[in-house]
Amino acid sequence: MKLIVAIIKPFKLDDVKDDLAEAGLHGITVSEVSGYGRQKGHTEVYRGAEYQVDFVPKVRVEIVVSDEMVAQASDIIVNAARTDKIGDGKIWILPVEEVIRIRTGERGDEAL
Amino acid sequence: MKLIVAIIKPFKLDDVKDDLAEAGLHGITVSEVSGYGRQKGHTEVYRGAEYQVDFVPKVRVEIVVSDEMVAQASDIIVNAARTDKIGDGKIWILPVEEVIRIRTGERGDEAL
Amino acid sequence: MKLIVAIIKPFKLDDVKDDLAEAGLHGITVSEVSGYGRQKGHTEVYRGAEYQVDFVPKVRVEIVVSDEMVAQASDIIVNAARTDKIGDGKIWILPVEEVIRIRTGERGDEAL
Amino acid sequence: MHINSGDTAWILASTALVLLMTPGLALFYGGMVRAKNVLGMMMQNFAAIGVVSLVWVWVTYSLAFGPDWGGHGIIGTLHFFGLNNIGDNPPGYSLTIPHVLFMAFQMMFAIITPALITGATADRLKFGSFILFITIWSVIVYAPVAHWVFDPNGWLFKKGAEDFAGGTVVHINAGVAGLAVALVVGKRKGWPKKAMPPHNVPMILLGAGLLWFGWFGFNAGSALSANLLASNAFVNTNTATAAALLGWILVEKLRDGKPTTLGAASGAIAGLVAITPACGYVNVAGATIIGLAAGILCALAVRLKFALKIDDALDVGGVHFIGGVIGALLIGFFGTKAIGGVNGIFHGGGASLLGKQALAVVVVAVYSFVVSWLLAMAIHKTIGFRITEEQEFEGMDTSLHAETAYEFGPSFGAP
Amino acid sequence: MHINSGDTAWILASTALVLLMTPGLALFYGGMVRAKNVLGMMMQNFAAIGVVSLVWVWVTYSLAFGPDWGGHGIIGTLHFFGLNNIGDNPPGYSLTIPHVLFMAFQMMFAIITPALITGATADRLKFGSFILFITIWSVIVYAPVAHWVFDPNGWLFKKGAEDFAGGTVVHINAGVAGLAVALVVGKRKGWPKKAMPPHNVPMILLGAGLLWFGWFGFNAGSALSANLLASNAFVNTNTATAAALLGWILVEKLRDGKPTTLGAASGAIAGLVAITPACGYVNVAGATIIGLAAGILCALAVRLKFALKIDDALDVGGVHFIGGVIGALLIGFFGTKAIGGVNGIFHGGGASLLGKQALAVVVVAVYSFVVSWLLAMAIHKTIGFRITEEQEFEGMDTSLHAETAYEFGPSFGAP
Amino acid sequence: MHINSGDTAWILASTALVLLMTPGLALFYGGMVRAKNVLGMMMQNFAAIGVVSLVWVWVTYSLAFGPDWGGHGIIGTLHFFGLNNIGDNPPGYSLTIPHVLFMAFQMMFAIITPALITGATADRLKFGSFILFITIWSVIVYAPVAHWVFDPNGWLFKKGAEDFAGGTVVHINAGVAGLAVALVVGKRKGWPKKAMPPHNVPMILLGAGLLWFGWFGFNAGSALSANLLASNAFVNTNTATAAALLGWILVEKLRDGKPTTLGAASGAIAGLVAITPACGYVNVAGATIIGLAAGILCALAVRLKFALKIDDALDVGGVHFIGGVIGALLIGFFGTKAIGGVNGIFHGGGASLLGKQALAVVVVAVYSFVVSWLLAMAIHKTIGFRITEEQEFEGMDTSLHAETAYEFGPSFGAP
Ligand SMILES: Nc1ncnc2c1ncn2[C@@H]1O[C@H](COP(=O)(O)OP(=O)(O)O)[C@@H](O)[C@H]1O
Ligand SMILES: Nc1ncnc2c1ncn2[C@@H]1O[C@H](COP(=O)(O)OP(=O)(O)O)[C@@H](O)[C@H]1O
Ligand SMILES: Nc1ncnc2c1ncn2[C@@H]1O[C@H](COP(=O)(O)OP(=O)(O)O)[C@@H](O)[C@H]1O
Repeated sequence: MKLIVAIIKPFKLDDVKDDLAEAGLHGITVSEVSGYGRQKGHTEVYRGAEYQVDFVPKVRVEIVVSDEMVAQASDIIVNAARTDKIGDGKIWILPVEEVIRIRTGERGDEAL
Repeated sequence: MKLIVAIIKPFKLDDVKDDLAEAGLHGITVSEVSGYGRQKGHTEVYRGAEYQVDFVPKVRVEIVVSDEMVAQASDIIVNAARTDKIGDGKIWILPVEEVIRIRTGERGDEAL
Repeated sequence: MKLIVAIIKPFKLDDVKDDLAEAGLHGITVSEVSGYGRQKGHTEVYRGAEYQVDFVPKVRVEIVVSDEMVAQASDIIVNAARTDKIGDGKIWILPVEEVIRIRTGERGDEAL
Repeated sequence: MHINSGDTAWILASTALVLLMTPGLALFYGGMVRAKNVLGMMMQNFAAIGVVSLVWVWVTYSLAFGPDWGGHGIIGTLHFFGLNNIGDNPPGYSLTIPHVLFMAFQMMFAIITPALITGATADRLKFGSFILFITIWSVIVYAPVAHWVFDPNGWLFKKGAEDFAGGTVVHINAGVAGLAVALVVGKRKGWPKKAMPPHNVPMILLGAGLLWFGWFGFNAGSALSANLLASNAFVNTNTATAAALLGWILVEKLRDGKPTTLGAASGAIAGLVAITPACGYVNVAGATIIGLAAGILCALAVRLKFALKIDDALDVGGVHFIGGVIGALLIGFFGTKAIGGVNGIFHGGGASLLGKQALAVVVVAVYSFVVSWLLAMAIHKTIGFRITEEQEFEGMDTSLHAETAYEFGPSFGAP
Repeated sequence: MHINSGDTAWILASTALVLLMTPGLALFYGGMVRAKNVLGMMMQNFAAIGVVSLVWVWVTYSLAFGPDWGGHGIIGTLHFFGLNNIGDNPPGYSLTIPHVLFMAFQMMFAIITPALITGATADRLKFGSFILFITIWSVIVYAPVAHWVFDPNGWLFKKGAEDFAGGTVVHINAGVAGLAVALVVGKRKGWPKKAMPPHNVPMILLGAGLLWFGWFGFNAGSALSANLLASNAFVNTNTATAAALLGWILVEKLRDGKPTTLGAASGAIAGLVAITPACGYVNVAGATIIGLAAGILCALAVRLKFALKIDDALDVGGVHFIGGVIGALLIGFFGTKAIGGVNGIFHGGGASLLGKQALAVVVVAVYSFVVSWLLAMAIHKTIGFRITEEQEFEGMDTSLHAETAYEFGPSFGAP
Repeated sequence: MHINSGDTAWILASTALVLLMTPGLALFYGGMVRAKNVLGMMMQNFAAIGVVSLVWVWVTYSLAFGPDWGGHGIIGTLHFFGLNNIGDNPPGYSLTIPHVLFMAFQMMFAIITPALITGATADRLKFGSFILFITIWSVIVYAPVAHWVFDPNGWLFKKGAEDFAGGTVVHINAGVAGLAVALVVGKRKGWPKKAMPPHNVPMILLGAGLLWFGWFGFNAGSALSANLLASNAFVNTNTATAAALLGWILVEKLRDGKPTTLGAASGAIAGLVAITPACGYVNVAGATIIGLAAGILCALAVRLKFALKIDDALDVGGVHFIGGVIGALLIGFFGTKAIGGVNGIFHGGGASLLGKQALAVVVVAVYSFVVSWLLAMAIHKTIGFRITEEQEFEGMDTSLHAETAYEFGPSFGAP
């Protein structure tokens, strides 16, 4: 099994989620993150004092998939999240040693 | 060393934390996440316009443990977080190559 | 490639980010987390009812780097984030199997 | 009836001020519950304005202030039903403001009283049942109690019990009713073991600020004219509130080590409550002591619920019942003819006033508790008064009202 | 002119109350948009206070209430330019308050009217263009309409159309202007497919509470004295608001399954809107029915925008236009001489009043729509009225105002 | 003393309005600090209401407005100690409202003045020391300054210095005191290098809205009756505020590229400050220019602190001191007998008024600065005035008050 982590633009989350679900991947975990990269942040000014906000709001999607599904899942994410503008984000894939479903104690692919 | 990531119901966090501490695991890192899975979200209605919120608030617990503790730690989490209702969450376990305690620069099991 | 995850004190984020950027590492992903460890939390009192908050606000920094950069990057983080007080945080390093830049579909070190 | 434009101006303003208190209360209470229940709490308060406004103009005003039914001082007749005959003065009053404005001013008291109850029962009432409860409660509890105490033909009024602006009618009444309903519906899951801290303390402070502001209408408006009495009531109100604020945080400093902002806000409310019945009867020394007493004693009293095992979630008992009792009884000591009313013990008036005050306190507390408990029980046993465990876990906002209070993050759906 | 201090006291207070409504509106609207646009929304409202205050004292007050120009009842002259000659009474009024206070009271109406428009066009207006729009709009739309309806020499006033506190001048006027501008600037990206839920519902409720409170100044202040009429207007205002609140959540309960707090707040506003023109002309039964009608019908009307494909973001059309029309027309049925004005159909007055009301509704709606549309179009085609797509995605707060509304997390920069 | 009910009605309302300003200020300031310090900030403001209310009714009112001690115009006697002899008129005033109400109205000024100081010293004061500071400061700074300027027997009053509603007494006084204390306690860790942006801008705007609303009581209430003068003060207040709002955001647009909502709010406050001393002495043209000047100059002045290296955290110096000076001095130019007071330079009155104004500005600024600095230093060197570095890093809310302002997430402890 693998853990796919995708950093995407927040408004792309619905598309990513729906496309994954269509492919039978019904479980994901999402968190709000701030990204720093090529995409510029913005400037804020309070009573004439400027300051630079380098971080851009992003969404972090985590999905554990079986080995067979890794390629398909990451393709789906890339396609759904792409806007072709800087800041579309990254995906990274990590090896997973075990997965457990808390409710049942099932392990491995069963637990997904 | 391994990284155990557990997605649990928020109100189970205290139990998980206390049970881990009892077993001598005193360090965890927690974040608020949104989960999408079998557990249904809810419907919101604003001025007659309905919309579906598919995500459910969850808590993500991260804990780095030595190889010997992995089994015990994950059992503790499963037991503490289980409510036997859909949405109890998942655990996944990842291999860790190195751990460093920032304050001292200690590495490996020392750093935990 | 490796994924470096660093749990640091929030006010050290700017230093970490700047020092990493100086070393040519321009992409990071940051989230707000709560940490539980040796550092004490605080007590809150509402209408005479005390309760203990065990969690301390921390920032979680994720950075994917090429294998060659791992040592340097983690050193940079340790140096920038250290205050020599309890609670400075941890770093853990995970193996990464693949990285993809969503915008271009580039993979591997190219995608960083 | 000769209308005085200055008096009318002040009571128009006061009536608006008292109306604002209920949204203020919604913020005060809403900030104290957890984020998942804030809308459920605020909704009960806003709905109370809706329901009681209509019930009052159509029915309960007449029951409370209509010509006495049978001369027993128990209840009014329906003479003013639907604001009929509103050209007549309310019996016993010689108003210098339009009768319909007096009706409106009193309406605002009738609104906030059941709204206060919602603090005791936070996080667990079914919305429809709550609506039903306050509708009936307004008729069978609020209206008679208001008649007894506020109406010159009411039996407690005639006995000589003093209540300038609603210590018994509003605060003791709401306080014990809150306890009664809390007893009927039971504790929240997890209480008292699990922490249920306020989700938004600045919102609490905003609510407290609006309540303090509006309370000047409540108390100084109860003079029903813009004169020296109103001015004294105003000053007493502010003085007692200030003293109570300091008294509460002093207790915290000594007992818990740190003064809290919730404590400051709570102290202010306790002071406002305690001075409510007394503000037109005492001088500034009396107000200072009543305030201090309320601040200190209510700060101690709010912990009783843990001993009594009553989940009075937001301390309606500890603040409104106890505060109301303090104010009502201390009139018996500090009342002075020099301001208004009759002399209490410390001004040479003897204990007779104190006796009347105690009578009013006991009668109102017992009546309100018993009838509120019976009514709540009747609802609980029939249509149910409490949400399901699942709804309680999920929170009232999404489960009862299909809404989420806050969405600060990036909007997921839309770009 | 004999100044009455009581009347003056009430109108001073009322003027302050109506001023508060615009910050209240900023909160009401601000809570409804997404977190990235809340400051953009609030800024438009605060800036409207700034701009219209100056335009009004210097120019538009005179156009609206100055001596009629040529006797056609179309527009006033510049006699009161810059508050010149403010020692004279405004023609046709026999005031018991200082003329300059009357001017100030009316100013607050002139401020909130363009502020209301911002709800329809939320999330997408260029700030500078908005400022330009409301400046000109105040002169060429608000001033003449106010003259026609509110000034005793205005042609609609002389025809006998009744508008106690601004149903046509404020609500219908703002409602159709909002629709016109929304049509010109077009839909928000993603609307209506993507959800754009409110980001802060307690803020909406706070705004609604302040609006309700301030509206007593708006409506009861429109009596221009502290008397029975003001008191009746006060009671009608509260009664209709309460009824509308309940009406709206009843629709929600039946249609959507659950009553919402946004619905309660929206219902209250709908009731306040509908009773605005009527509050000095109807009795409490009339107020109850007008309120109920407004609550129910506006709850239904807000969904029309989806059918009409107009992105009236915060339902200015559905609440202010529809609510204003309901109130203006129902005067024709419920108007009663016993309170003020002339009798409507249900009080034996025949249909003539209804005809006048309908005339005023149509004239104001058409005039305001056409001129607002032309003005918006002129701006849109020249300097542009809409922010760029990039700014819209990023949000108005950072892109237009270099600010972020909230920063609840640990401060990243500083220790 | 003949009590006028209309005047009394307006001053009752005004007193309530001015009380509301301090919670409004708590929101205005509270929104500007970081999330970890918001309760610490609000607590100082609420506690100020508590402390000063008691000190005022018992002691400082008499020092400020009691019969002059020795006829030097320096300080009052304790004749009105504990509201004794409050049946007498305050010397030199011929009131048409109850004396006790005049006392209450003035109290609200005495409350907000030390509360204003908290902006300069945000994020770093020890709570107990703050309480001690404002208690003593009320006696040795506020009371004498109020006596000099507001009391007809005060020496600056007798010299002919004009201050309608507290430009010197409240704003210059608080502004320089804030600077003095900020100098004593030193900069916040990280200032000015690290960004310390506001944590809740909508809260700032809400605070500004409440301040604007309450300020009508402050300024128009200072007429002490409901008449033409109050009405003119009202209109001038609104006009200057509007002009200052626009002036400030104009500076931002030109200098920084974008107008901000914090700028709009700050401009409004600057305008309110500047018109405070002048509102009863100038006409609408004067008010417009005073407002514009205040908006523009204060927008520029707030950056001086970086050059001067004084961590005046929320710009009490830049807004209240500078704004107060602008208003006080411009009376010397725009004062006109037609509204009230005497003619200034532009109305043919010559420079003599300007000289008196300048004298009052300098005297108050110097006295307040020196005494505030000495008092702050005395506290700093004895019990300490500043929290520890650890508390500063952690934030005042948890470290001083054992509370967290917000908890929006899922409740961890309870289900
Ligand atoms: N090396 C990295 N490690 C972790 N996160 C990264 C890394 N590089 C980029 N990111 C994340 O991806 C987001 C997008 O990256 P950015 O460089 O802005 O644009 P692009 O994805 O188009 O190359 C960043 O905001 C950050 O959250
Ligand atoms: N494949 C997955 N990858 C990542 N997170 C998952 C995955 N499946 C489930 N989750 C997380 O686990 C939570 C619980 O899953 P759910 O399917 O609702 O119930 P259960 O755990 O009882 O099977 C989800 O809300 C989601 O956060
Ligand atoms: N075993 C662990 N697994 C995951 N996170 C940990 C672990 N131990 C510590 N942490 C994180 O590191 C933070 C700092 O740890 P702590 O024990 O307080 O101090 P120190 O880093 O100085 O040893 C914690 O708040 C927590 O977020």
